[in-house]
Amino acid sequence: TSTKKPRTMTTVSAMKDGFANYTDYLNQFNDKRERVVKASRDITINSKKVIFQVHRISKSNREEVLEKAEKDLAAVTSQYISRLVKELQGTDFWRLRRAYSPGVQEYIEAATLYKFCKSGTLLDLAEINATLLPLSDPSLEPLQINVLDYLLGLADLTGELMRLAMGRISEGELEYAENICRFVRDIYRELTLVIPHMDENSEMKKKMDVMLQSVVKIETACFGVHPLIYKISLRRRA
Amino acid sequence: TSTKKPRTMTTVSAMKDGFANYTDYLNQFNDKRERVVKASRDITINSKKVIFQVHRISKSNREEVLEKAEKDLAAVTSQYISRLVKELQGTDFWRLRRAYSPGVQEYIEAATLYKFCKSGTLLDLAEINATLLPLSDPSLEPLQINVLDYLLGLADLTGELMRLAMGRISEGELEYAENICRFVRDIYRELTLVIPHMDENSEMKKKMDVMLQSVVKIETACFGVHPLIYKISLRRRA
Amino acid sequence: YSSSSVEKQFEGFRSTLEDSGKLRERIKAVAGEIESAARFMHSGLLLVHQSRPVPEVLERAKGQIEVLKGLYSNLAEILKECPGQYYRFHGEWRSETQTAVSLIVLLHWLETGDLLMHKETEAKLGLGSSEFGLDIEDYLTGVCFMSNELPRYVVNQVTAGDYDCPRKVLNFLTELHAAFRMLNLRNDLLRRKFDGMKYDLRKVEEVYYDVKIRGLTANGDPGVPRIV
Amino acid sequence: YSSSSVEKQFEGFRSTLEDSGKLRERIKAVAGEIESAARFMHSGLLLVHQSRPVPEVLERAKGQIEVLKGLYSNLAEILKECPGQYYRFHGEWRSETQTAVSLIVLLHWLETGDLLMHKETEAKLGLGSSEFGLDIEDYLTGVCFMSNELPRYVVNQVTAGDYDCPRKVLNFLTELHAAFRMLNLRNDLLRRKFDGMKYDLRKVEEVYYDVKIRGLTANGDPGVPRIV
Amino acid sequence: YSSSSVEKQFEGFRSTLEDSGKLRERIKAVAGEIESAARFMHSGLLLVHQSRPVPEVLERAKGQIEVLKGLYSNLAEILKECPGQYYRFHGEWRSETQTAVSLIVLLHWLETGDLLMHKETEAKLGLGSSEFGLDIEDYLTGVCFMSNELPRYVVNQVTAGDYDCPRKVLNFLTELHAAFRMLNLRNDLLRRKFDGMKYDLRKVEEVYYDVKIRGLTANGDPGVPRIV
Amino acid sequence: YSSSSVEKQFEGFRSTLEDSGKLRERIKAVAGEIESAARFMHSGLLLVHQSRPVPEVLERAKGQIEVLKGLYSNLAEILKECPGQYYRFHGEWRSETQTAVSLIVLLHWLETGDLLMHKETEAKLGLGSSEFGLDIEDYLTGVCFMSNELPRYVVNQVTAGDYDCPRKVLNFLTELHAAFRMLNLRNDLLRRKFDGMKYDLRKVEEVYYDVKIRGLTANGDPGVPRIV
Amino acid sequence: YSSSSVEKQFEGFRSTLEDSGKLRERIKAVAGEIESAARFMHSGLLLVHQSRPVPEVLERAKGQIEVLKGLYSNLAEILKECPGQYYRFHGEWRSETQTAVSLIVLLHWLETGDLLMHKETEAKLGLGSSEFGLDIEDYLTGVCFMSNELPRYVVNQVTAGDYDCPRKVLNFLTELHAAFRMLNLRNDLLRRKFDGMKYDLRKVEEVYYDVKIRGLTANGDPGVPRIV
Amino acid sequence: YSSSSVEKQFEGFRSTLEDSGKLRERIKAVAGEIESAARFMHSGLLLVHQSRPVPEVLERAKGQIEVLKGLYSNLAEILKECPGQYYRFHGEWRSETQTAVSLIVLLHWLETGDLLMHKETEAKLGLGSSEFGLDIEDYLTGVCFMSNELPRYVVNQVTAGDYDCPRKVLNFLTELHAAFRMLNLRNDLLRRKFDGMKYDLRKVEEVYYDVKIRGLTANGDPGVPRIV
Ligand SMILES: [Mn+2]
Ligand SMILES: [Mn+2]
Repeated sequence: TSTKKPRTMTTVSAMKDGFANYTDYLNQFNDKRERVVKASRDITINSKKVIFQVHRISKSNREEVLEKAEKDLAAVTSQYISRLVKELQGTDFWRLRRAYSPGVQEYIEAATLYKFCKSGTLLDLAEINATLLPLSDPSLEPLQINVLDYLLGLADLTGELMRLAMGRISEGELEYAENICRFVRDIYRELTLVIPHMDENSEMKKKMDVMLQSVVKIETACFGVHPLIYKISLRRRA
Repeated sequence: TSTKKPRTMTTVSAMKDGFANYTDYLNQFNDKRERVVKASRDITINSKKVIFQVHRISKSNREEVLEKAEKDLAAVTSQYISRLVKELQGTDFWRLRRAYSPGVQEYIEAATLYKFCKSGTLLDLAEINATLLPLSDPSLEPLQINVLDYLLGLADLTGELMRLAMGRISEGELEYAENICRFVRDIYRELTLVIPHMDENSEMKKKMDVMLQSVVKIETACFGVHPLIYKISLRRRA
Repeated sequence: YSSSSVEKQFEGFRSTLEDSGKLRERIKAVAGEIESAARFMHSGLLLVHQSRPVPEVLERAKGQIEVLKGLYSNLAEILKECPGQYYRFHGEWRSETQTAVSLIVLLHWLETGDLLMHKETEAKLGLGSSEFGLDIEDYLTGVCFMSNELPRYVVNQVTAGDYDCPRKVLNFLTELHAAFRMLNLRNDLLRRKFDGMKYDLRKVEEVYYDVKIRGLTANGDPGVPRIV
Repeated sequence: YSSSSVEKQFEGFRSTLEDSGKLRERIKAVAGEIESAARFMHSGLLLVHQSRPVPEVLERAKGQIEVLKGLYSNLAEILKECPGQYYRFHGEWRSETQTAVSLIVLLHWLETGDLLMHKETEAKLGLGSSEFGLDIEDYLTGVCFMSNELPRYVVNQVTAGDYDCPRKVLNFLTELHAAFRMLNLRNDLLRRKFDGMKYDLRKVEEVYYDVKIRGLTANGDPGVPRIV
Repeated sequence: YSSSSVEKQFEGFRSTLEDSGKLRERIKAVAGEIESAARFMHSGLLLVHQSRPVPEVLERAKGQIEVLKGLYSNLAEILKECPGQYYRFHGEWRSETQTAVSLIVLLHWLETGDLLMHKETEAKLGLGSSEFGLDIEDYLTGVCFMSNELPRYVVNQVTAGDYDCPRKVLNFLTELHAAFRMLNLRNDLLRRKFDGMKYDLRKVEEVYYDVKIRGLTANGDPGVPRIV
Repeated sequence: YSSSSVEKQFEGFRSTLEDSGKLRERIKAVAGEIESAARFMHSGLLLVHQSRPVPEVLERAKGQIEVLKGLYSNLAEILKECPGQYYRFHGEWRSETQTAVSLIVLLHWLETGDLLMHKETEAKLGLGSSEFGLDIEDYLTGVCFMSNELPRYVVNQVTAGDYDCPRKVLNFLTELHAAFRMLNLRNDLLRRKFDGMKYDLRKVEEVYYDVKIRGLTANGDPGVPRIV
Repeated sequence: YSSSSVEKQFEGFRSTLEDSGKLRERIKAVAGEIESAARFMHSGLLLVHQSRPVPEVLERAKGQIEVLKGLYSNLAEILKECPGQYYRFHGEWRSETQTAVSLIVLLHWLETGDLLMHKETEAKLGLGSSEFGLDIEDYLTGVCFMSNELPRYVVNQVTAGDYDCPRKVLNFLTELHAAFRMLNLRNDLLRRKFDGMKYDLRKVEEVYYDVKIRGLTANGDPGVPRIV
Repeated sequence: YSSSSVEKQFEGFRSTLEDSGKLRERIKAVAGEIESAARFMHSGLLLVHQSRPVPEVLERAKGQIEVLKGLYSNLAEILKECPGQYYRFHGEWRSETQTAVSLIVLLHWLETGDLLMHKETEAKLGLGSSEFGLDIEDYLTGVCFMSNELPRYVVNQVTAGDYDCPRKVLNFLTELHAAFRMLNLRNDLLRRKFDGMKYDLRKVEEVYYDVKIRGLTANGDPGVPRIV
């Protein structure tokens, strides 16, 4: 037993040392994950506020509503997205994707919705990533939102566009609604072609089902007011 | 409308004719499936009876129990498996696999259990298939049980062997139990290597989990009686 | 009892199963291509909802049929290596084929207003040889999928000004639904899909009702007074 | 709003995603080989439950470690093509790696009675370069899997006449369990696996209890009177 | 302690259990036929949605009632063999009977505009003897199923130009709904089905609204000004 | 179309449904009392595990049988009001009865070492009239529950020094198990309960061998009468 | 170690638990009566959908408010016996209260066109003492339920010729929806119910446009006072 | 109809809801700390399974009680801000408290062999003021959790040579189980936990049996002859 004991002792201490290292490592990493989750939540909440703001739009207040939305969106970028940028270096960018993805998706949703209302176009991923460049430490690899999160955010955008279309129809802006309808159909069609190439696309598949419902809702709404409401809206304009 | 009507008329009748064909086809096929399912059920019930008969084994009645089991098994083959043979021609063999697979698996279970008790060996698929040859019409492709069903049946065999081992231990036949234990371990080990190559192996995966439990149960039972019961059994024999 | 004979037997099983595993991999690869071609075709056909000129849309979609035909011929070639095992591997191309069928049948309906029958569909896909045919239940499931597209189509056609479309689609769907009811379906996917056809029918009925009650029928059905 | 710019943008996405899809396919292929090598190794190691001479069993299993090493080097090679994306594809080799770790750690324990540490395991797999290492949680999960084998091992060793085995395993597992308790685990797979280790511990305690209460300890522990 | 008495007792149990097993099988077989006859009848009745001449449709459907009657007489015959066990096997024919009731009640409503009473339904099915009657909850559930068909019927009738139909159906459904509300239903299937009747009512109200607001009522209800 | 007849019919339904609702409530109330009496009896019988003098324990438990008898007579009384509906309400007292049976059968076994037969159990509960009997499957399930108590009883009796108990219980359980195997069981719960009986058997076997090894049998504890 | 103190403690627990059990039973009984009174009130209020003269309908429904008030006073009385435990038992009357609130708020709206405030609702139910108030989330959920009735009301009112109703309801609902949007809702049920309100809003909008298109507004039905 | 009053009301709701949301967050934070302290204490107490000197183990664990006390005082402080809402937020600290109770009761039992009473537990946690006490059901659930540790403890103590332990634990558990049986538990978590105690009892009985049958009892219980 005298030869055995020392060996066991060192083994035990090796095990203890090893696990002490693992503990430190996991603690640090979990803390970082927590910070990223928190940042993501803040991004979500504040992006939702931007979306909410955009939905306030009506024929009369377009300019001011969009101006405020733009300001709010810029604040999300500079205050919250920047926190993400600081945390995500090296392999963490992909490792922590689940932790920040919901926030980034909501941010994409807000940014693309604002852009569509402002200029009627689809905000490109490259444009978004360009706005993020100044946030990064120039000495490090800059943070760039990945295609997957962009596409997932875009899928959610459709729901917001549906709400927007309903609002426009209520106010008689049928052409606007029809423009949204075309836009949404195009996005849906393009996504059907991209989806098989996405990593783990079950989330996206669910979103596509919801999306098709949104498209059909917009189309049905356009059908519902056509051509009767249209005349009313003309009468109103007159 | 005069040009349109005739076209529609023919179309409708084409549709009707087509669906009449589809109906016939599906009805015939469903009937065949029903017959196969029924045959499978009969095979299951009667194979279970064979298994039950084998479990009646004890030190005193080995010969007669196995003799009866052999007869029962032969009856299953000639009366029920032969019905399958008649139905399964061409692509139906694979098409109706789900319909007959439970029965065939149970049959494999019964045949291999009987064989193990009789001679302590694993009944080979080739041997089984050889016994099926005389059942087929010589002008047609003979029915041969496929590897997948054989392996699935073998996986179930383990549960029966567990019961067998428990019975043997109760009667003090420890060596017999240990022989079963070795046999079952080998089958388990070999199956772990075959399983990734099996078609749709989720059913097999579930069976493997159950199987491991059976192996551990046999081992624990051997542990539980060792070495104490062993002495008793020696005393008894004396 | 001897371990080694067990080992030898299992050795044989392993090699047999490995061979069919490789076959399956090749089949999967072709099925993946079929899926991709069908998706491409679907994406093109979706344009019919956007009031794009139908003939142009159809022309582009038809090109994909040729691609599909080539892929099915590849599939048939592989299956020749394992005669009689069509249904062993059927699951690998089943849902892809149902989708392909639904698109081809939809395209044909858009062109002619008629239902493309099973044999015709088989022919379009270059199938129908004795060994590798189009499973009838796959064909029927494809037809059900096709019916799912119709309510949306009707809504969009009316919006685009074709007020006679609901009536035509309703006749077609009613007929199709009645034909399906003749089938003695088991409690499986096809049955569930067919049950879903009822909702398509109801939805088209409602659109037709909406159109009629608003007096929008093309030729001014005299029974319904036009208001507004 | 212009359709064509949307189309162009998506064209770009598609080609980017197709590229990483191809990479993933290559990774999957290697992961499949790792799984197969690990399974082979597992099958060999299972023989320790059958009272086969341990050194012989271990020797054969060790051969597989070299195979695994080669496969992980292939994996590392592929990942060099996409720096920083280790965790994007991690899921593809995760469970395979956990299994491999569990086997290597078990083998080492059977040889030495010691726990193979993370760095050592990494080294055995030829990993540890800055870009492609062994994820610590995968290592820990592997260790939990390894612990699952021990109750069965103890039972079979005692049956084979090694009455001192329960004590040794109990000491090892107790130590290991205590070390794990230091970790601050999230509510995930590792946590669940660790929770399962408690049952291994309890089971080994019970075997030890059974052995002791029957007076079967090797060196005749004086505190327990031997009966029978 | 006499073992043979235990054995004898279990021998008795075996034959008792086998007998009731066989009885159940026979009951199931008849229930299957009832289901099939009801499905056939349903298929025929569906034609009322297609503006086919109602009397002809009804005539064909009525034929099935005779078939059903025969089957229920078979069922009653079987149940005579086990007096007092109606509710032991009730689950076997329950849902089939609810469907059958819904069809017979619908047919009667189409013919007369009245609700077929429980006693009358029993009579149509040849039931009502003291031993084998129509369970009241099954009758009520069948009536709920029947109400589910009405919204679709109303929509199709309006499309076909019968603008008075919504009013009639609305009156009928309102009355029926009010009658159901008198019952104090337990929290079971029947309760859920009745809760669903509310949606039928709402849908019919909406159709009636559509018709009225467009001044489409048959006899030009003077209360609603027609505008163009 | 006479609305008053509909109203009248539903008026009738209301009172019928209310009546059967009240009946069910009354049955439930009695079932609750049965449950409570059985719980009380169980609680008393549990003392056999604590080496309390058996006769005293049994005497107290027997008192509860009279209570149960009274309650079943109440139940039978209620069911007389609705002849032929035994199985309609069977679910309300089913599991309570199974528990009661298990206790009465256990008590009888403790007293005599014999299985209480179905007819005898019926008699003890005052049942057995043609209208209200003890369902055979309920009896069998109760017997299975009773068997679940035996392993614990054996362990505690041996601890208390009754070394002949395992043999007696083993004989009893083996016989019972063999008798059950004759049955072709359909019912899920009963089947599962019977499957569980084999674990009871295993456990009792283990204790029997334990005791035998130690030569602890034979020396005839005089306090326990040897039966068989 | 004194067993009697344990026994004494559990004796105490038994009586405490029994007391709170009885309390809960009494609360449940009152909650059941509230449910029944609310159901009765609901049934009466439903007549507003059938063009019955509103004042008469409301008068009858108001009677039930008094009944509810009495029941809530009973509830408050019971809760006085266990100060501080309002939220312990809250689940027992929660959904009943939400229904009651929805009806009272609807009734008030039918009478005045205004939203009944939280404090006012509390007062109508005789609540509002410091100990027993109306939970805010229950009030809000009730308001959501009330909004669900409005689309149907609007449809039926228009059918009955009240063309000004859609405008009034639309104004009311829009305002209400905007007010709700100010809240940062956490609660799942309330959140879902609020989300549902937007469908009510959409439906009412549709009716409003329908009516407007046909120029059916303005001609001021004198029977309905214009509010706002 | 004054919209501003609605707005004002909802403004009030918003602030009320936000306030209670914040309160809940603060409570959750403290509950998290309680959970963490209890986990730490548990980890220390586990050492009793490893034959470490008990007094030392207990001393360290006792330190954590003080930490827990501090945390409960924080909780009480927060709840003072919302009098009468203890049960509104009870769910937030419920399971954490049950764990804490189980540990404190276990520690006390290890020290004294007695059950720590409810009032004493409350005192140890610094609770017991009229406003913030220890819920009785939480205490009882904690006691059940504590009982779950005992079988393992007994096994390990016997292995370590303490043959008197099973008897002591068995007496304690039997007493406790009997005391629990006096309670009339509702069908909830506590009931299920108590049902589980039966298995602890059975396991301890089996260990006691093992020890006795082998004549291992410390003071050589004369009733069991030692054999070799
Ligand atoms: Mn959104
Ligand atoms: Mn089996």
